[in-house]
Amino acid sequence: MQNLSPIQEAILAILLAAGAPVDRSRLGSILSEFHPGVRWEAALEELCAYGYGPLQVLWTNSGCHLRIHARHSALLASLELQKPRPLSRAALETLAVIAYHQPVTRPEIEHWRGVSVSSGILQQLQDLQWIGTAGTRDSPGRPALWTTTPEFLQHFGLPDLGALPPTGLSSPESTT
Amino acid sequence: MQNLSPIQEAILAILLAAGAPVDRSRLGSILSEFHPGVRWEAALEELCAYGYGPLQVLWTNSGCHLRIHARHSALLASLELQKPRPLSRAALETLAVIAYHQPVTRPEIEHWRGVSVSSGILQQLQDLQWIGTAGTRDSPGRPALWTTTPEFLQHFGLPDLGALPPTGLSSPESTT
Amino acid sequence: MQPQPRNPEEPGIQVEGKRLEHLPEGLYVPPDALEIFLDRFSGPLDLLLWLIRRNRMDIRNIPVAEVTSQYLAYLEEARHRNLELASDYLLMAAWLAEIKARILLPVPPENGDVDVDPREELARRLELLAEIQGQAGALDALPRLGRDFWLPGMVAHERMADPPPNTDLAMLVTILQDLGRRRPRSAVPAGHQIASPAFSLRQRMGELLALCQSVRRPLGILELLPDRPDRMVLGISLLAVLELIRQRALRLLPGEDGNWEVAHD
Repeated sequence: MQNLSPIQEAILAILLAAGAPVDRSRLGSILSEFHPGVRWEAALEELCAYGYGPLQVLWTNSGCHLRIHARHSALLASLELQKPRPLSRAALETLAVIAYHQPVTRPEIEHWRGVSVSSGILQQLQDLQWIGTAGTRDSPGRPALWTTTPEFLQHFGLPDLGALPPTGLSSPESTT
Repeated sequence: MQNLSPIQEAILAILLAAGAPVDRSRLGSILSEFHPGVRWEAALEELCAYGYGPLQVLWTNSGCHLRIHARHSALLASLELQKPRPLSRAALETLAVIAYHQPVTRPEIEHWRGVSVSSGILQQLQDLQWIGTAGTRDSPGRPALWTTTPEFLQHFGLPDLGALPPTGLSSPESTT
Repeated sequence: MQPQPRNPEEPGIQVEGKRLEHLPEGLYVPPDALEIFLDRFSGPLDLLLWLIRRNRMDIRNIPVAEVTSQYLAYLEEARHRNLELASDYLLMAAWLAEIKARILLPVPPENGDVDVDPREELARRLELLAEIQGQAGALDALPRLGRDFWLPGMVAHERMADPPPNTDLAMLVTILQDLGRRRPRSAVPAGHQIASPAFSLRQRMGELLALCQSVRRPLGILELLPDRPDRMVLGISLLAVLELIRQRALRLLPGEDGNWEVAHD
């Protein structure tokens, strides 16, 4: 996209300054305050469709945000900014149980994996801000319920949980 | 600036991803690796001169970095959801003492309030441009004399200090 | 995802210099690699699942006796090498033994209940793990932020001043009235009065200036104080130093040990 309309420039300014997804209602309220009567949705749609230079505009369920186009990936990899560490098998499995079966308790994760879950793994995933607790299961001991966070979706480039890749395995009915 | 050359897009991608100033040698080494033979300095100069949409490209001592053009400041201020915060009780007391008993020294404010006045409070009121110093008291240590400012009068809609509402405290036996 | 130990069917495998003609079916692990090998399993169920896949067994029709003996062989090997095994591995061994016993000695069906295959629960657990491993693999294949794609960092902008706080004059009046009630006061002091005829500020300033002029080298703060100063002397001395600096009679210099020193020009 070559020419930005004033409202498109405003949208990009907001998304660049926010540095995080901005939800539709917030975006709408700011834009209609500063550009009353302008159809910002159409302007945003156009930005989503064409991007702007190296920027892509995307919607996820936590809001609208920017991404740098994948055509620059090789260039940016050579920048050697902080690279994510590879995940251990145990961490990956634990994350998979939480991501695909949330909300789950720690005993449920252990049941799925057939091995006790070390606190270190849950801590590691929490430190990465990928998982968090959301209430407790109403069962003895009231175990905490683990869920993934918006940061998890962002890190793996997923718009929402529905976009988790299918695994091709038929899921047997869980009887936990 | 409307059209980006590939090298300019690369420069923006790097600056966007870095999220921090990138120094000239690092920028140069990455760009000449991916775009050998292209005169990146000239391309960057053009970006610095014209910006790109809401983005400005700037040089500082620590390197090249991006900034959102000041024309969007008002819009972005509303993004931060700045609600006017109420003044703390301590700040209000300090302001009241200065307004009604000016000029006063800090020890005098402390005397009126019965507690010490933190520098933070005086700084906060100074940042609001509501108070300032006007000379010093000719006593040991030469303490500064605090007064309210014209901005204080303007903010509270007062023509002059004489228009401050009466407190009923001028006579000792008066209680409200 | 699955660990890929060396293929036992591979011809010409040598262990500790001896050529092995017959490899234990589905069991062979290079001895030195056992520790690493066990580390690669996320748990006993994972080891079991690997054994089953390795033997191309049907998860729904597990030859329990065979799997159990292979599983126990691993545990025995690990114990032999004093490897620390998580208790989960021993629990699994006990469970396998129980299933084996129930197959050998089937419980007679009571009241026409359908006899449940004791392997059912094991198969279900293995399927759950297989599902999780598939999902973990799918997650692992996803692009990752900072490795495969990048987000723009937050771009700075010129910040507008904060809006002024919500305060009105009535509030100031109320506050002041509260203060008046809290502390009915006599006259406000004109400033701090330091009543110490023996040790006035002006006198102390003179003494300090004379001292600095006479020694002709920078003096540390402690050197400027008289022996065993009380709080009043300390306070006045510091005031005197500051006043002399303010009047530019003394200069403040950074000392060698990070402390401040003063000197007369």
